[in-house]
Amino acid sequence: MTSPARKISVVPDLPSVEVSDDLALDLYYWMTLTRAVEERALNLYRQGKLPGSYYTGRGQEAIAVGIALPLVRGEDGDWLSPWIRDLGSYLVHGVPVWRIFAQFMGKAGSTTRGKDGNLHIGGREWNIPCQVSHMADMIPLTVGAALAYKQRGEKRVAVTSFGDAATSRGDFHEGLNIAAVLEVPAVFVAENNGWGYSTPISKQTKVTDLHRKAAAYGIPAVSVDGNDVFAVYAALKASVDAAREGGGPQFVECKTYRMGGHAAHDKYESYMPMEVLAEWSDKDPIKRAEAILLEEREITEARLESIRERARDEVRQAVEQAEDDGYPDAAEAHQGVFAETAD
Amino acid sequence: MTSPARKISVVPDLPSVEVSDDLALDLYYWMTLTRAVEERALNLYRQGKLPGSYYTGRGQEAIAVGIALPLVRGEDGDWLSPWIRDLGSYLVHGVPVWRIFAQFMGKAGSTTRGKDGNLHIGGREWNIPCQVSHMADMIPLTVGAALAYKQRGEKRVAVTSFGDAATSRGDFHEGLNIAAVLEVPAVFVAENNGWGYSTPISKQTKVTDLHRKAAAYGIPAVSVDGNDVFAVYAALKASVDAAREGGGPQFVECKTYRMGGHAAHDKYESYMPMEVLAEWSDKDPIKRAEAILLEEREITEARLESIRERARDEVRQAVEQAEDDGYPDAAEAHQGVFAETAD
Amino acid sequence: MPELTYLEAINAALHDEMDADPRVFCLGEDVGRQGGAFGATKGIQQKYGELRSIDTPVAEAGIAGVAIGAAMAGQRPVAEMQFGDFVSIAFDQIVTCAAKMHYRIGWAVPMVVRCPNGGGVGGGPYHSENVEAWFHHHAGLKIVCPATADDAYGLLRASIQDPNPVVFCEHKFLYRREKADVPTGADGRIVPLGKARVARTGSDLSIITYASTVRLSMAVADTLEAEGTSVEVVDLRTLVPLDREAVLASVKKTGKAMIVHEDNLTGGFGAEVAAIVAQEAFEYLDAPVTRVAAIDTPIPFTPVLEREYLPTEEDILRAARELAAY
Amino acid sequence: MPELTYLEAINAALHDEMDADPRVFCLGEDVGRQGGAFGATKGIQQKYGELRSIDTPVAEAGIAGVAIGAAMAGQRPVAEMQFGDFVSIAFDQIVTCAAKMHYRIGWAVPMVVRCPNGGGVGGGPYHSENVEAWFHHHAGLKIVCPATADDAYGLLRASIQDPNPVVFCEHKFLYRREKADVPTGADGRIVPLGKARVARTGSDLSIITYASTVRLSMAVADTLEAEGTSVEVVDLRTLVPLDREAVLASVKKTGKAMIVHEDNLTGGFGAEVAAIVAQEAFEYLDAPVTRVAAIDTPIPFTPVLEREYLPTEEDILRAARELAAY
Ligand SMILES: Cc1ncc(C[n+]2csc(CCOP(=O)(O)OP(=O)(O)O)c2C)c(N)n1
Ligand SMILES: Cc1ncc(C[n+]2csc(CCOP(=O)(O)OP(=O)(O)O)c2C)c(N)n1
Ligand SMILES: [Mg+2]
Ligand SMILES: [Mg+2]
Repeated sequence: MTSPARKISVVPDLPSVEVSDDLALDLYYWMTLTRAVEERALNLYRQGKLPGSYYTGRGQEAIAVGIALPLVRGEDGDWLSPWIRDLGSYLVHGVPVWRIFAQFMGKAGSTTRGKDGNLHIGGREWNIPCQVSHMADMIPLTVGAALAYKQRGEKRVAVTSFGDAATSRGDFHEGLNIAAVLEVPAVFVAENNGWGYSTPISKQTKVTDLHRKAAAYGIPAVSVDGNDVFAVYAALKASVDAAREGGGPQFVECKTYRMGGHAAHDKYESYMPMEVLAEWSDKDPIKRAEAILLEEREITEARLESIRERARDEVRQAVEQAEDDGYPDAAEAHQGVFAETAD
Repeated sequence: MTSPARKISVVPDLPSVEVSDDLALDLYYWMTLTRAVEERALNLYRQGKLPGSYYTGRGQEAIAVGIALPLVRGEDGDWLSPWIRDLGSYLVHGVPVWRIFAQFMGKAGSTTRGKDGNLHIGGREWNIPCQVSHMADMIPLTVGAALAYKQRGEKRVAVTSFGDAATSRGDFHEGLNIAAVLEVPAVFVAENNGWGYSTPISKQTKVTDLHRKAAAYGIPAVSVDGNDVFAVYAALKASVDAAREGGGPQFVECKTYRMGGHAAHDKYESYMPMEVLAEWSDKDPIKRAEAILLEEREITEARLESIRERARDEVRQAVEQAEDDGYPDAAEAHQGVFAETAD
Repeated sequence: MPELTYLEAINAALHDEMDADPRVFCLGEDVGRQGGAFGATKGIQQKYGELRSIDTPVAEAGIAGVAIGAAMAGQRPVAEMQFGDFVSIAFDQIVTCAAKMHYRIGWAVPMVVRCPNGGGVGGGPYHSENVEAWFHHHAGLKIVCPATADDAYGLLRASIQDPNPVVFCEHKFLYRREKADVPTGADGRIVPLGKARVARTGSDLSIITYASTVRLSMAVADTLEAEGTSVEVVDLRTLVPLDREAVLASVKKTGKAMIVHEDNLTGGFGAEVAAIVAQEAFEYLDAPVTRVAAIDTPIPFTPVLEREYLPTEEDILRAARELAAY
Repeated sequence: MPELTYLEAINAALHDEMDADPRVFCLGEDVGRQGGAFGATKGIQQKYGELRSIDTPVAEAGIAGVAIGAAMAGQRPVAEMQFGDFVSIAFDQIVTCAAKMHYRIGWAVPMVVRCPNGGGVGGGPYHSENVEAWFHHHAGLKIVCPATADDAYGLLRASIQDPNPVVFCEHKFLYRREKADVPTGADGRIVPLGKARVARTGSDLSIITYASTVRLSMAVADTLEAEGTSVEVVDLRTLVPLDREAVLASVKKTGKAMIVHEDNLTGGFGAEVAAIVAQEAFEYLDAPVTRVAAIDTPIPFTPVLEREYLPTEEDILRAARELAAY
């Protein structure tokens, strides 16, 4: 049924990686699910059903999914600390869809029991620490997790992703430098989408090829087309493998474009060039994957449609479950400042 | 009397710089004075006459002096924020010798009126901000001063120096990145002496050629022999000129070696390799300058001795004046938390 | 004279200071073309150009440090934190460099760090922090917390003119909710730092408060008035310098002190006010010194939890009734 | 049982915890071969190797962040700040990541940040800071301030065993001045967090204090005893969690409360204690709640100024006499 695995070689520096048709369809499924969740959530937000702000990673699904699929899931698996554009990473790494809707809605079933919102999703069961708003803060934490694995001799890796603007922060620098010196199994993924809120990358840094920044730490780095899910997957797989096998920290830059506002309320039309947006729209990662699956892999349209259908179903059920879920009790606000036990 | 100026070209990237015999002797004088002050202060410290800790820059005088001499002095001159190894920078940039001893002694004539110690020297009259202990914190401040000059269209530069270990700090990163993006006239001088306290540079960073770090910001960088005062001077002169003329921030790495403990109380013999120390002792910047002056420039030994004598005299007088100075009144502790006026 | 919101008053104060003094400039993330996340710096880049309205990289420590250096070099920077919460990243620069420079060498650091502060806007734990207590302990920093549109304007102008580093805590909840006829430009009124405002005179008990809880306290005073209790409301306006005289005068008059703020209870600024009252007005006190504040947790996101977290009008009313009845 | 200094007790506690739990490790600048700037981690790298005794780059935010991540991944990091002052750089990581993680997702962050704290050692403004008030306001952090060698040992062990982030403020002035026969190893005594110690019982007034001012307060109590005044000295040991019961019990007994700490007065932890006392023990108070603390300035360097800055035995004595006579 599936054709033989294909070797994907994104960059000469990395070994090539096999992507079977099953895996290719998996990548497609997760991207499709990610977009379906986000589209539905955006509707809910517009209906006033989601408190707080709403961020989407539309157009960056290849990165979100490609980062997470090479990783081992579960509490004893790999640490994954995704950026706010990476809903797909949370999904792939194990967070149930309905809990993500519950999170957006601030319901009791939220991974934070309503205490935090939007993509601040996490839980020990998935080995996803809950990101903080402060950009780049999660980088040193990820280095610390990788250190723990190295100290205990476990073959686990710790992965984190962040936007281009986060590379301006001191914690990016301190984290990467320490990771390099301690030679820990950490993988850093920079999502270069050209913007940090209303600020273009040219005002963020003079070195807009972010993988070049890794050289300052002696960390091997590659740059890939972030709208090509196979390329992202292959780069991550190779980097994660290298880190897992004792190769020390790795850096992957994914080049892409922010396909809209910083958040749903952002009037990006006033500052983003529409023609560039249109160009990137043609590079949509899901459309591109579809073309490859249909044309190069000779997967049938019917099969793709069944995958899309599955994703839509899951979203429907998840939204229902989240809507049925209650809000936390007010008493919850007082709980959990301190841990009773660490285990 | 003096032979014609010589062109010094340290690195192909920078224009060559003229160093007349007068200037060469000036460099020698300031290095000699720096060492004389430090030797005397170390004695005073050992006699228990200096409270707090005592740091020396022995062996790094070429850097301290070479940084400062290309700069314009005075309140309306160039901003200079030196590192604790750079006593010579303070001297060259205008701080009277006796006030430095008063500072070490915690006397009223200290540039901080006894409120801060050791190399935390500063004052508006010299355009020297008072450094803080927190390594790399002065880097963003220096960028801010450079920004002010640029905003007002003044042809002034802001210069700061720091040790190799300071490059691990987030403020190094944030400061350099902002300087590059804003294209301000700032010059960063990294003094690579191989150690940060007891930690060798190999445990500080994987990229021990510090000038390579500047590439991550798009800042032009050179690396020079930090024990060759002519090379340091030339590199700084060229960099400062470039910054002053609108070339944006510049980075200079000076390679040297820490010729002893982190501070006077540090038992460095337990961790520093004695044979390396001995090697570097042969590269002593003052001895090297002497050899060049005598052999290449054909300056007489008598002339050098008169310079050394002048330095010794100044130190003698300065110590006397500082010893005669009183301690601040206890009431001074309560003064100055807030400014009444900014001017 | 147009009615301005608290946020528009801030924008007007920035314009007026930029206009009056060429040394004043704004810097921060997205402050330029965008005018900031909230629009506080709207129109400034358009009017004063990119050199006086700088879109910086995302680097709060760097932003603060650059502001300090520029201030020392003779400029008057107004640095914006996109949200006050992120000033945690600039904490070191502010307490280490800005706060201690003048004490050490008598070199002034005239700068303002604007911190959009506070909860009640569904921002969750990282977009709702009240940051004044991160700094009020630290000698060398002024802390300003306006409660009204007038004060937002007048205190910001005073902060920019002040020769010291000022942490300016502007409350996001008030941005569009507080409004007043605020004279600007040549008619603009500077509100001096260090002077509290008796927002309402009363004789039975004193509520000492600032920022977002001033309006709640005023509402409570209305309610209690109807019940026959006369409440004095003192709006501190600036925490540092603190108008001790105003606080003590009020408490000595009423004999009952209640301190109210939105920030967490423990170690909040209210503790300091309570301590001062308990030491210096002890003989005048007819009742325990009472504090009403947020609970001691991070600020939860979902509305039902955020409401539980924040001190509400009902919380203040209940405590005030108890105190009045004591 | 050997007599140990406060510093040796810290070293012993680290050894004993490293020994008892393979998850415990030390990290920080020069903590390895060198054993730290003060020798607190002496012998640990030699005994447990480089992976459990990590010489880090100079990067306090990074050190804290790495410790947080390692803690979440199941280790028990003990991070050393070379001087407590430098924890200002790690402030964001500690309050943003460490303090709020468990509240948000119930994932514990069992780590200790050791901060060599305090003045009296000629360290000047950047090597003398008391950092507890940078953190005590922040929900989610425990704050520990030992005053004796016994407590340094027992509280450090408890801090390492605690499932929460702990800011451990060890006072440099006490490092070699406090000594006791401290049982270690199998005989070692854990001192639970959150329990104050009545260092001396008395009936006329209560001094509530911690860290370096405990010994000064004890000396004052001796002096006053001779004058016929009976002073109770409560050593808080941990500021968070605070042993409110112990504080209130003492004040209710004596009717007079004096809070003493070395840290700056305004917004220091003493303000919180005073506020609690003024609210909860009001009816028992016979006199103003009094605070004695450092003046509100940075910590000056030269001895004559540092002495003026610090609260001295004489300052405490004078205030205690006044309070006793009230
Ligand atoms: C330390 C910090 N400063 C400011 C912000 C506000 N903020 C949220 S996202 C953002 C821009 C992020 O840009 P980038 O890192 O490129 O990610 P992208 O949004 O493009 O995916 C900013 C400034 C923040 N979250 N953290
Ligand atoms: C932020 C910070 N952390 C720690 C210290 C303590 N400390 C003082 S000097 C020093 C090492 C400095 O090494 P380097 O930057 O290479 O300068 P060098 O001493 O070699 O001239 C350390 C760790 C400090 N001053 N600042
Ligand atoms: Mg971006
Ligand atoms: Mg060095």
